Amino acid sequence: MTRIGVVVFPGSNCDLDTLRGLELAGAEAVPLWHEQGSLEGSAAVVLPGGFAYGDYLRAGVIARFSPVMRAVSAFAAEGGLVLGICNGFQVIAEAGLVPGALLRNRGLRFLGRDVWISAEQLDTPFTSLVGDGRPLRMPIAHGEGCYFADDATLDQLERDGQVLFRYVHADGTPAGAEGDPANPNGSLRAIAGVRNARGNVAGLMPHPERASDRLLGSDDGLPILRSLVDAAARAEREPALAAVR
Amino acid sequence: MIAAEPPVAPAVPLHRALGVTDEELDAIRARLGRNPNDLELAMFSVMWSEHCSYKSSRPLLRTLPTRGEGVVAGPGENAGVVSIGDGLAVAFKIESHNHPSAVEPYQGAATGVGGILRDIFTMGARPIAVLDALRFGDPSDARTRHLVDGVIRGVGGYGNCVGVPTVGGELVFDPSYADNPLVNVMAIGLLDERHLTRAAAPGPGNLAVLFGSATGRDGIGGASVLASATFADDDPSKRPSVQVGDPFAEKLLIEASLELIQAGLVEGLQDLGAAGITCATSETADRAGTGIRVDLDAVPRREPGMAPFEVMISESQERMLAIVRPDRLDAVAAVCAKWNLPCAVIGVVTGDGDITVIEGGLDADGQPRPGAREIARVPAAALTSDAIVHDRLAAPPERRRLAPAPGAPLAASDQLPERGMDPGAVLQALLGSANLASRRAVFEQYDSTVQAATAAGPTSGGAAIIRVIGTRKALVAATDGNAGMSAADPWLGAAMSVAEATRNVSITGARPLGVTNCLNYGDPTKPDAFWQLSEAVRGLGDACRALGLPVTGGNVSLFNESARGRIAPTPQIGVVGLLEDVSKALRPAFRASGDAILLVGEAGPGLEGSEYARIAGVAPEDGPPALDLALERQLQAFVREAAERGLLESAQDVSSGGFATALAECSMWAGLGAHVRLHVSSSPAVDLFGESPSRLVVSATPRHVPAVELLARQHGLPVEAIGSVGGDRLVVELAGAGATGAAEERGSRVADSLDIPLADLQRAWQHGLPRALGWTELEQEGAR
Amino acid sequence: MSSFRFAVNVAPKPGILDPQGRAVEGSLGHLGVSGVSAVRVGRRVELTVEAAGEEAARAVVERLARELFSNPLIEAFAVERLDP
Amino acid sequence: MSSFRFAVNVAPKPGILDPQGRAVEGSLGHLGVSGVSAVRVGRRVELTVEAAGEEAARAVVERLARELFSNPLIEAFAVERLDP
Ligand SMILES: Nc1ncnc2c1ncn2[C@@H]1O[C@H](COP(=O)(O)OP(=O)(O)O)[C@@H](O)[C@H]1O
Ligand SMILES: [Mg+2]
Repeated sequence: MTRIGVVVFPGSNCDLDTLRGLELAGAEAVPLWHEQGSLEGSAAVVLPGGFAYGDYLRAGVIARFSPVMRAVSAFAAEGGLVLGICNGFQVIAEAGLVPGALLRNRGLRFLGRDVWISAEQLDTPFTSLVGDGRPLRMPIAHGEGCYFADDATLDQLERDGQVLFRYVHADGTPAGAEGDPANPNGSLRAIAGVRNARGNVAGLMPHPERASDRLLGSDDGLPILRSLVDAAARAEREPALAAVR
Repeated sequence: MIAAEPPVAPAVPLHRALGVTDEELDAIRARLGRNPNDLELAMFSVMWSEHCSYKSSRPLLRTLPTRGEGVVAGPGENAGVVSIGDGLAVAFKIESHNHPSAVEPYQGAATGVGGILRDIFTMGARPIAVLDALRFGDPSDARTRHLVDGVIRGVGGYGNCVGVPTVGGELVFDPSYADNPLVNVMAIGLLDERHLTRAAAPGPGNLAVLFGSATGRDGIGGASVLASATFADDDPSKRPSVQVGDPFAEKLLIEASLELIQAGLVEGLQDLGAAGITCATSETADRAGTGIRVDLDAVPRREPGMAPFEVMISESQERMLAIVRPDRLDAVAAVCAKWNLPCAVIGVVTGDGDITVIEGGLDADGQPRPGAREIARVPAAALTSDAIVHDRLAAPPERRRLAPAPGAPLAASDQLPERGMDPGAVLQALLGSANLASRRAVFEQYDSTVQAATAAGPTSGGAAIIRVIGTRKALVAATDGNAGMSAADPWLGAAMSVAEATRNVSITGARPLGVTNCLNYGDPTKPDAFWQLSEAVRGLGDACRALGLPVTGGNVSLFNESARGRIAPTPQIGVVGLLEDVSKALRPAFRASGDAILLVGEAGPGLEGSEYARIAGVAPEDGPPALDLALERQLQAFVREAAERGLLESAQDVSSGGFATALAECSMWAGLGAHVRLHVSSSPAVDLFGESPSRLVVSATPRHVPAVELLARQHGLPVEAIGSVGGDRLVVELAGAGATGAAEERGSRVADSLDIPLADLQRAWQHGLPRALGWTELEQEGAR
Repeated sequence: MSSFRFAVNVAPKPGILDPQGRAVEGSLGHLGVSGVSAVRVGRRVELTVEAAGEEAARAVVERLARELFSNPLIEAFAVERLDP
Repeated sequence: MSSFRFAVNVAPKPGILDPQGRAVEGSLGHLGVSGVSAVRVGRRVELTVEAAGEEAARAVVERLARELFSNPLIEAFAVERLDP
């Protein structure tokens, strides 16, 4: 079975959920303690949600300096697959592994609700199994999820296919900018998830692991986790192809 | 007496300044056989507060039923624990943080969440859910808005960060809470029964280890000042220093505590809450029949220059006391180090039954070092189980009906349906009112889905359903408190609250396991306030006995009064139930067009205490509705059996806002209209909006209707198929003798009915709360 | 009327727990930094006030600092005049 | 070694969304305050550094300000020396 590591920072609170979600997606999921320098042979790494170090100062910033992040950065630099979910996205953004920053929600309140997102790119290690681009329903739960980058960066992200997920309405039409409840945090260009230029590191604010079980309301998140497991398995078999598109 | 005092009051004696009465001082002297010194007096003052000793309520609470199937820990422990099979058990408890929240709403609510979570994981349980029951004054008042905003941010700020989903609660507005909001928080945890841990300090020679945050001057005197003084006095110098919560530290504390317990490294574990080290050491020692010698100098401090009494009673948050065998100390220290939590040996368990406080240090054998001083020695029992008990006087108010009807009438009473107003408009007004409108604007500020086990959270209305990961089971939780009925009749209010909370659990198909409760009442030294409390406890006990449920724990919050008066008596009931198969869970929302709608149970007279009465006013001779506990038991048994047999598509109970509100909620949650014909027995207002209990609105596929009817009759319940799901309107045709007058008075010649587009109701319901609170940015969102 | 720019510095009162400051101190080891202590994390609000004179402007800032920017139970503030 | 106390002021860069600043401006009406503009809400971190001299201490603070206290993408910082 393909081994996927889930980083546990002090204050991570979706680590167990993410481990379980990855197991449902067919992986052998192992926790990676923040003090450790090794990824224990993981074929991909997930940074889960939560409030690493209380999210004090700025979400994700203190966690970025954890020893495990040196290993994660090195892994990413070699083309290793890395996915940041919610707080994990904030951590990799702070660490500069993906472009942009996550600001406080425009409404200045924490928001926990179901949203709709759609995958913009369907041939990536994070989306290959999500199907036809129909809207996916899953929860968000964050206070700092407003995606920000300057205009030039945003244009470049769009051009190069680095916008991975966007908030949409239930019928799939794109969410507007500020003020449209379908774009819950006021993210620029309704961006819910991005990837780096090389395509092996991605982050998103919604929680696919919380939408991995019909009995919890939605299993739309499972294909995202399955895509990652599938890509990790391929990367394991063909290291040379590691994670490129 | 007071007039005889000289104009310039002499210095108040220390004991009175600390809130200890002369009678209590005598009782302290009797237990010590001497005068207490100042430190000892401070320790008594915090431990003999109502909050820690239940000195007024203990005789009442003793009357409650506490035994029941599967109960493994009951009242007296940090939380009740009930077995759920498969070697698992659930721990749950509700507690108040009213007075701290009135002083500083954000931190008061945040530390309230932190405190109740510690009660849960102290038992060895992982916290899996929080519910918050909140009560405030008039939502249009600026001070209320400040409190609401702060409390909700505080609950979310703490719960979201520690990663425990807030899955439900209550939010009620009533002018009686203006100066004295209520913040009651319930927490639920799941444990392996083998890990059940007691808050006891057995084994002389074992070490008392304090871990978590350092001790500062937080909430000094909080236990006595905050929990036993009224708020009339706004002198800032009397304000205790505010306790600040650190949810990140709490998260580490949860993980470290559970790791210690799972590794079998601790003999006992106790959280530090009110009265700090004094409480934790005396309670653990008293439970084990031991004593603890406290090494004051060993307590890690946040600030220099703290006096011994400050260290002993500080309420600094996020601390735990573990009782540890000396040979396991290194292993305990290693776990604390892993979670980056300071830990220190602050004492040793002794066989003498006393809490002694030593200044100058203990040696390796736990004996005072040469030159060390004993600065306090108090029997642990005198601080806890042998604390003073007061026999308070209970007397009903002279005229019962004088109990304040909560809320001022908002509409003239000639707008009642029976006087000719359109019942649809009344329903729309009710659904848009602050107490009945959608709570979305509140619960969306909470993370209700973390831990990925929330099968039904606040979005779908009704009780919360939480999966037990790794099994087919789910836990179902609800909290309800009926202050309106309590104001009219405190026995009834408490019994109705138990009926409603258990009913909310039963209508999912779950079997209620036990009851926890938080009793929010006034000053127990006033006979009418104490009467309200004692009637409430009687109602709580009667209802639990009738429904066959144990009370597994709870909390009492007294002195909820201000210069402007006393709060409406508020019995907040928390219930946890077990659903054997989560896929069979019933929800309140209708499921499909064409399904039949059935009404189970019958409306009885009495509008007092209802939301309808709040907006329309009621005739002074009207009373509250009656509660038949035997019928309630049958009703709940019926719905559980119907759910188990798969006969129902949805189930909702009739509570706040009456039948019409229940029906509208089933429709609004589903986005499906309904058309029913309601037999009106006395008046349209009673049948549509009255809150007489023990009624259900259920839906079933047409082929199951006969079976549902048969089952209801077998349980001795009135049942009637009243219509069907579908369309985009809510239509209630009023039939029978009671209905005619209304139509005639309105000058209508057709049969009278409530008839309104569902979209109109939805709009009123979605906008109501943000509008009432002036949350304009969220009001727009309500338009979704 | 003239314009005046101010800053209001808000910090946790001495003795009040500062979880953020503590978390920062706890993380310095990972950054390889030592010798740093007494970290307090607060807020800073900068604003421009139109008023007849500096005194009047400062009075507005003081009021906002007290009522809006700080929580007097747990925070202390200081007003600072900035160059325009 | 001596002790030096510093403050680091962090503010959103001009042009960056500052919903907090906007919320403050929006609430001024309720308070009956007018003439206030250009509100920016930022952070302020105060800390004590042990070092051989002020230059060395300041270097530590600058590094923390750059790497920890601020995010260069969205924030600017200024270091201020405080009296001990
Ligand atoms: N303060 C609150 N926090 C979280 N959830 C809440 C709060 N108040 C109400 N809710 C949730 O909103 C839903 C509707 O509330 P309510 O009408 O009181 O439910 P019910 O009548 O079914 O008990 C419920 O699921 C309830 O748990
Ligand atoms: Mg209710």
